[in-house]
Amino acid sequence: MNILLEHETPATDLDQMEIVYQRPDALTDLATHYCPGCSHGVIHHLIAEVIDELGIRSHTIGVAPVGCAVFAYKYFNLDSCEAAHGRAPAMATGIKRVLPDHIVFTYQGDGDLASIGGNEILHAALRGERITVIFVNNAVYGMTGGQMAPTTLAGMKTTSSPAGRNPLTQGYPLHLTEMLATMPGVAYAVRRSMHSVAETRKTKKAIRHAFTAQQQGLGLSIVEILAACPTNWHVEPADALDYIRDRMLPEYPVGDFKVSEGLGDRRLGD
Amino acid sequence: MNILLEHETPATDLDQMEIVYQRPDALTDLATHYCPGCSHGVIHHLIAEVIDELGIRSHTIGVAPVGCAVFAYKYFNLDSCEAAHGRAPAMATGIKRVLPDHIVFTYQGDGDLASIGGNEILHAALRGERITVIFVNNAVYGMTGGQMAPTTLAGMKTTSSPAGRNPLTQGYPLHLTEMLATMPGVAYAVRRSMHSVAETRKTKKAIRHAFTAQQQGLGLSIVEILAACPTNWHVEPADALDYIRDRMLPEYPVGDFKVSEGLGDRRLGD
Amino acid sequence: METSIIISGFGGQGALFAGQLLAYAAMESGKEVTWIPSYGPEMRGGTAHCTVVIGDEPVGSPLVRNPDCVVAMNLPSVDKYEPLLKTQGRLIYDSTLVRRSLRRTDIAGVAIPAHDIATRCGSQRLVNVAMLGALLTLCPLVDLAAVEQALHTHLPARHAALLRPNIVALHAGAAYVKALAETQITARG
Amino acid sequence: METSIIISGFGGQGALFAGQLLAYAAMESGKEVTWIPSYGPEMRGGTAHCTVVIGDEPVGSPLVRNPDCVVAMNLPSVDKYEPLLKTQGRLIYDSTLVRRSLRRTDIAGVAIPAHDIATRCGSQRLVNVAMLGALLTLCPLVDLAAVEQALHTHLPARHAALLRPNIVALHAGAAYVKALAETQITARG
Amino acid sequence: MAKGTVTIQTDRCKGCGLCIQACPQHVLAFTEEFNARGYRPVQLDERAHACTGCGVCAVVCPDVVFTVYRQPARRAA
Amino acid sequence: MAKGTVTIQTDRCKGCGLCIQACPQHVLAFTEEFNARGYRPVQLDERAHACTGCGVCAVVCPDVVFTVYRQPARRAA
Amino acid sequence: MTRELWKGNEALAEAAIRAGVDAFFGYPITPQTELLEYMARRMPELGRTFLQAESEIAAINMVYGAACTGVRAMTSSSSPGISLMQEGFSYIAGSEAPCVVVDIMRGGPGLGNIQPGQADYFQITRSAGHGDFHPLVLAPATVQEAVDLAYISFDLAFRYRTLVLLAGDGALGQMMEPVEMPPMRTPDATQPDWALTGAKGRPPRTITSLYLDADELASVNARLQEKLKTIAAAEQRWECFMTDDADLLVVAFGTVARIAKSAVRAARAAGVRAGLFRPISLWPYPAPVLDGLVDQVQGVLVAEMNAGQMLEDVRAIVRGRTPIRFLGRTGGVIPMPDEITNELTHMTRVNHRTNGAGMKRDVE
Amino acid sequence: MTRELWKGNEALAEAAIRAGVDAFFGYPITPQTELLEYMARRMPELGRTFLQAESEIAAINMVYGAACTGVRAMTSSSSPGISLMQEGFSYIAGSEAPCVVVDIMRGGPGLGNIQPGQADYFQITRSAGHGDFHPLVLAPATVQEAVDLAYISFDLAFRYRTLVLLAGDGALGQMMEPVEMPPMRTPDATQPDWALTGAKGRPPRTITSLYLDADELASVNARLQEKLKTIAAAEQRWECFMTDDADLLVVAFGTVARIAKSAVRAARAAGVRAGLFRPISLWPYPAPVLDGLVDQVQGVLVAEMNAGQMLEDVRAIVRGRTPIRFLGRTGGVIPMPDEITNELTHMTRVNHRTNGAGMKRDVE
Ligand SMILES: Cc1ncc(C[n+]2csc(CCOP(=O)(O)OP(=O)(O)O)c2C)c(N)n1
Ligand SMILES: Cc1ncc(C[n+]2csc(CCOP(=O)(O)OP(=O)(O)O)c2C)c(N)n1
Ligand code: SF4
Ligand code: SF4
Ligand code: SF4
Ligand code: SF4
Ligand code: SF4
Ligand code: SF4
Ligand SMILES: [Mg+2]
Ligand SMILES: [Mg+2]
Repeated sequence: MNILLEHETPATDLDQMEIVYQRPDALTDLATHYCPGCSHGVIHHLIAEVIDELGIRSHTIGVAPVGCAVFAYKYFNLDSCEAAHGRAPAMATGIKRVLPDHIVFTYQGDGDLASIGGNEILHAALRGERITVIFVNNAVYGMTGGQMAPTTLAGMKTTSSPAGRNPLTQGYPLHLTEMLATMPGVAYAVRRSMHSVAETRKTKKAIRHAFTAQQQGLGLSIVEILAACPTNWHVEPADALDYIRDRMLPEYPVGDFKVSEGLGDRRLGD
Repeated sequence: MNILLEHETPATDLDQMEIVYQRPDALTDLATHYCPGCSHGVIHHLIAEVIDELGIRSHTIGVAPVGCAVFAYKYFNLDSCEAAHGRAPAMATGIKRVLPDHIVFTYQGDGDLASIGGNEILHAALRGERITVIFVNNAVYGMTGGQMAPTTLAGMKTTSSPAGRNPLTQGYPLHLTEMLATMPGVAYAVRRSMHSVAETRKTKKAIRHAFTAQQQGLGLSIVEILAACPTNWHVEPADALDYIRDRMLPEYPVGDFKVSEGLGDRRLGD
Repeated sequence: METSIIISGFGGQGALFAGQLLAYAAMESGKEVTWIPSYGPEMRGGTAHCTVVIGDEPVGSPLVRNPDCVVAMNLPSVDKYEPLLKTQGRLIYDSTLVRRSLRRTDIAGVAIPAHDIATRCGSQRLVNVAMLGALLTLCPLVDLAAVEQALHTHLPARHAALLRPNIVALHAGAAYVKALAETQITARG
Repeated sequence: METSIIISGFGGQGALFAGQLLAYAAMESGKEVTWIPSYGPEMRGGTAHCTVVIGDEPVGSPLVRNPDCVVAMNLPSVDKYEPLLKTQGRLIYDSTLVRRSLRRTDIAGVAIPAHDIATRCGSQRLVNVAMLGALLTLCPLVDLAAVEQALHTHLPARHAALLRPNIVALHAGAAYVKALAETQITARG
Repeated sequence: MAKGTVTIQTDRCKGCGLCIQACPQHVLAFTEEFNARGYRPVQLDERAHACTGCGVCAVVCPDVVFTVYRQPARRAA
Repeated sequence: MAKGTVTIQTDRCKGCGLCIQACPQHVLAFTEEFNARGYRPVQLDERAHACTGCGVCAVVCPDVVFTVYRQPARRAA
Repeated sequence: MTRELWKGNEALAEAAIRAGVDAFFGYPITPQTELLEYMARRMPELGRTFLQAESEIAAINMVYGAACTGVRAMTSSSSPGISLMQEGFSYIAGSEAPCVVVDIMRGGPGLGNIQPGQADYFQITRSAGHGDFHPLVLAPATVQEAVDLAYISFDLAFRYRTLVLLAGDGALGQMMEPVEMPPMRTPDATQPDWALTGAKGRPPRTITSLYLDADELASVNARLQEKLKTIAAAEQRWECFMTDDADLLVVAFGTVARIAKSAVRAARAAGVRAGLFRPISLWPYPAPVLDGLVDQVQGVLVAEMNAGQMLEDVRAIVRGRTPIRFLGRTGGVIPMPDEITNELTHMTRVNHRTNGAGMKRDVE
Repeated sequence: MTRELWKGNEALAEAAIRAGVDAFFGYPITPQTELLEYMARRMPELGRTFLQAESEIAAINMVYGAACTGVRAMTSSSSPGISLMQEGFSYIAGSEAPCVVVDIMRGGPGLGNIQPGQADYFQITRSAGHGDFHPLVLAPATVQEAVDLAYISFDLAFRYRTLVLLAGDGALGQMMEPVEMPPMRTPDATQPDWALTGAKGRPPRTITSLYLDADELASVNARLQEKLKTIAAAEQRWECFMTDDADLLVVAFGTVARIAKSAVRAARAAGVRAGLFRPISLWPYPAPVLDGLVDQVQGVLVAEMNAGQMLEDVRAIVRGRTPIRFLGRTGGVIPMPDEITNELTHMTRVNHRTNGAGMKRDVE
């Protein structure tokens, strides 16, 4: 067995061709620490593409969570910082309030956002902070090794619900995005999924709408994304996508729970 | 001017009469520290009557908040404790989980429950803790002298929103009870008001239902009560009741947001 | 030399404001001064008091255990502070509200019908300033003129109409004590 | 005397379990022992290793800077630990995955075709135990029988079918080293 | 004879007036005197006999100062 | 000539196989070799010419290893 | 300059405003609330940022966020709220965001009460959260000093990229005293070269406290420790009052120190040569000065509104060279000048070590 | 008894279970998580209470609530989570609820990393929140000792109505070592006379930390301080290793102490008469024993996985009588035995005071 060269180059003559997909500017050139098949990498990619497309990289500030995406600040090629566990919306509030013309987004897992950080997102939403929240729901605590999250499915076995989550004692799966959508301060609240190419493309669009909502000063925008954690689900990456489709979607249907009018008029067409 | 005697006794011969209202057993004989006309006193009274009527005093445990009702543990004639600011639902969870056959209730203000304690109530509700939450919404931080609460009305002047609450920067009034009602773990979630005798009587009924829901193990029960804080509203006690009716009710309509079926069948008739 | 004054009454009687007036007047008179309220859980009602310490050097403790002077606007205040006053301390109390006589013989107690004086000046709410006038006549810590000045500067704008009545009450309180002194100041209240 | 062993490989190659087997075997043989994993942010993939320290007295540090023995299941592990090994230390590595030769001359390096041995015993996943067998032949810290016993007791129930193949691989690894020794043990890998 | 009456723990009354406003029979009024806590408490006024013992005052009073009495219902005989 | 093609940064590939499964033309496959991080990376297989440059692989790859090329659209002339 | 009567809490707020604070995030708590309320009024008038946070945890993390952009951000609270900020403090220390926090201490532990206290000494000078760091802690004794220290607090915070904690107590926060306010500063527009302002025309910047590699984190810590050393050397502040010829030394800070001043004067009047050593910076503790004084005196009296926290620092400095006596008051009780004077007189009478009752005690 | 190989975190959990813990509330955090996961499996099997809380704040307040009913309640976390529990600790101290908390420390400040650390020393021994109190802090050095201390932790918590903190580090939590597990205890059914169990046939009980009246809170504090004195007198724990004839003394706790033991052996082998003083109780610190050893030695080496926290305690005890040298490691770096041995050899060579680089330094 041999170590491969850095790049595997195809036979075809590349000079004749146009580049149609390449690493976005808004990503640094670092390899990620994510497990094989982890959705975090894809979601980073989508966000970076949106930032490039909107041309906002140089006045965007990212706030990384505590969770597997803790190093997001290394992977995004823009100014960013690392919040305490669950406090990204508060940190983003602090930033946005003093830099109202900048674009500020948080990137948070379900443990970070929906468990320990429940109050910070609730109140950021209540206040209608003009920030964008990318909420990566993989139904477990990835980083700490697969414990139950508030979004863990009923019956799902995790290292802290070894008999399967019993909603009667451990709670029902939390539909945070729907709840946030009820608040006037929220401009855009949708759920998307990573289980197929088509859905991934829709996720990207939603991310673009979310940033646009912020650009328009409409309020808080949140995109919940059903994401794969093959490692802690103990399945192969490809099967993890099916798991999203077959297990997560029934509990967490994708959908637009709130699309503020200002945004809807101009943007939802595409 | 003279100091009056402790009791003003009427001329009528009391021996001939039946007592129809008297201090409930579940209240101690202490005078409260509340301001004149403060709803906290009335609500204490209602809870105590319900506890007496249900005959649960000797296995009920109360959890007092940080807020004007911080001394609730002195006024209720039952085992009780004093939680850290906002953490009453967590403390009550700890108690109920080890004493599942006891009745556990928290008594919390809007600052305590809806501001600093938002995450604790969210997750207690999610888990469907079999506890009862009495949520006294007076739209301000009473104890600390009238600062803005998450439930403060739009435009309302407080010491920390001296220009009147501006929803665009300080948030829209929070409808927490409605949000909690969306969770399967919540068995009973209603809003009541203290602005009239009739409404006060309905409040008492709701409190009874809430305790009954707990007795039946149906999930978390919460009664939000629109309450007067004449002091920080800077109005006379009687006008404070009108303020509830005219100002608070339009934003916070009374209503049953969730009445679990088990409870509805048996109880809502009365 | 430091002189400490406690002004005490029911919440809403204006004890804290009277203390602030005194503190402003002292500062404008070039003295060192501190003012500190009692602050408790009760928002309205209950007993409220403040402590003012006036001195020539920077004030040490803004709080005192044994005050030099007490202005007591109700009975609980007399009950509380009579035992705490320094020997030879001054206790001014509202004889309209406090009907009992003082117990200590080693203090100078002065009963003034502050309620009546205030009512005569136009409002029950002037009790605090009337008593302040009385205090400053008994213990000339600052000139009444300095208090008048403080009233001019610090009476909240929404109470502008009460400025004159306040000044009248201040002097009425003072006049009452002066008249009393001219007859006799007893060591018993 | 303490002997420290680092077992290192890609995540999923079973380095940690091999270390635990060694620790169990040491304990059952009446030795003092510690086992400690490296734990990092990567859940899968990346390099995982554990350190086992075996001694006659209670073990001091469960972590070591310069180990006595290293079992390297991939190239990055060789890269990382070759420089750190104690002088005269033992480095056992999988020659199937590691094609380069060792650089140090003051250590004893043994290349074993663990991948091939494992495959022959029935599964690629037996590499870890094959290499453990090799290690224990090179440095007889505990009897192979003790490891066998540990496998009996600690192989997770869901892998019961792998018990025999594991034991076979253990001995196959040992046999390879023994055969090598009978010919020659070089000080260079 | 009055249909009902109340006793009032006046030392506890904070003079908020809620009972006065709520009493359907308008039989409650403030005293002229202050109690030890500096409030003017409530008393039955000269129309005390009109009290029905309805208990409304007890329901609205934040300081739980009322005990309410009622004439026992006469058996129809 | 192929309609499109891809370059693959194989040292970054973690062998998750998502691209292989997603590629509509089924032109991707694992190599036999391992990369420095211990994964078997992906390569264009012998049917590489069938690649359309659709970019699906780039969309699904968590490790952003693909650069996708496409034949410029010919002007209808 | 004109003297005005200012309430401690409001004076602190106004001084911070004049020092150029750009953003305030806070949560009400007695006896600090007037500071927040003052900010709620004034900051919007000046076009600056005021936001009432949902909790102290949110407040400190908002401050953290704002500070990352290079603006002057602050919060204020009182003891229980300061406990809740400990994780935030630790992140701020780890990522070297310059922030100012006011702590108007009250009685503890737990909910305790709202009276003055000094029992946060440990949690602000020692740990202030997990990991190795110390905020720069300044403890004013008068409203004027509170103003003066608040006025320089952002300079210190930015000079060292550190957390500056202004530590007062309920008495300082609630009292009014004559103050000369410093002039309004025109905010400095230059942005620090670490601030997150958008990666326009420059490489991106990141602010983090995460260093997974042990050696890397160790070297970050080494740098932080170096910085602390620099601060320790440069930022000691103290006052010596009548110490020149003192036989007995009172050591006290904040409100207790101003009370002790009266006590020292009274003791002098009674023929006892007492002096006062007042640390103004609680961290760094002005140890060398105290160390120098110790050899000269026959005894040290430590007075605090706690059960003996700064006492530990004093003991470590005194190193057994002279007897230490401790006068502690807890629960919001303020020691009175005569109590301190009595202790001093007591100390002149006994030159052997005795044990006082309750929280008066001879320490060594 | 049989020896089994146990991972530190799981051994702590099992020992608590055998000691009769009734309820566990916790939140995952590396390097402590296995403790929580073990509880998640075992507690329900035994019909006891396990609940994953939404945060460390909720966890400690659930523990607080459960403890108020008189049951044995515990939680566990690591440094950032311990910071978040400071307010809860203070309430627990103020209301004297007996609780057990495990802290498996990691590198800080801030998010730091997940490697072993000892930099919570200050925040668990000193403040642990606002107000005057100290938890009883026990620091095991081996998995066996972790088990033994966990086994008695509830006895201590209930005897004194105090918070007991078991302080380990990532190495202790993650390592496996042979252990003899103590037998399962049959839980004691008698309910304490302060527990909230429902006011049936007795006057109601209340548990609070609020005492608005200053004098009342002062007297509560006086009682708490008396209790702390009792604990300080009765609960000091330590180990002396080869100290009898030692010329040089290493002072270290937890993981560093076990490493120091190897170093002491090595130093002895090299002819240096070294010994180890290992505090097991970090609060109360076993000061008298150390005090006694100081006069006998020519120097003290303090070794810690922090920038010098216990060092302050040692300095206060040594009081300048002998030179102190400090070896500190931060960021998750563990000092190796030979580094400690080197320091010891260095100390024998120089009997004057020098300043080492970085975090090696001569303190006095
Ligand atoms: C205060 C605090 N508590 C706990 C942790 C440990 N911790 C790190 S990440 C994490 C959960 C992450 O889960 P999630 O937010 O779902 O992100 P994922 O890893 O699944 O992407 C936890 C509990 C911490 N670092 N800080
Ligand atoms: C951690 C903490 N933060 C803040 C406070 C101060 N505080 C006491 S009560 C209160 C708000 C109370 O408001 P609410 O819950 O609405 O009750 P109300 O007094 O209106 O009944 C606050 C902020 C505290 N005691 N502890
Ligand atoms: S543990 Fe799960 S969420 Fe974390 S990197 Fe691995 S796959 Fe992704
Ligand atoms: S401040 Fe308001 S809530 Fe508090 S006691 Fe007074 S009236 Fe009631
Ligand atoms: S019982 Fe009814 S009628 Fe009688 S005083 Fe009360 S409210 Fe009035
Ligand atoms: S309602 Fe109660 S407190 Fe208010 S005035 Fe009537 S009797 Fe007094
Ligand atoms: S560009 Fe399309 S066809 Fe070509 S490899 Fe990628 S997915 Fe397959
Ligand atoms: S999707 Fe990316 S990482 Fe996964 S196998 Fe394909 S190229 Fe490799
Ligand atoms: Mg997750
Ligand atoms: Mg309120």
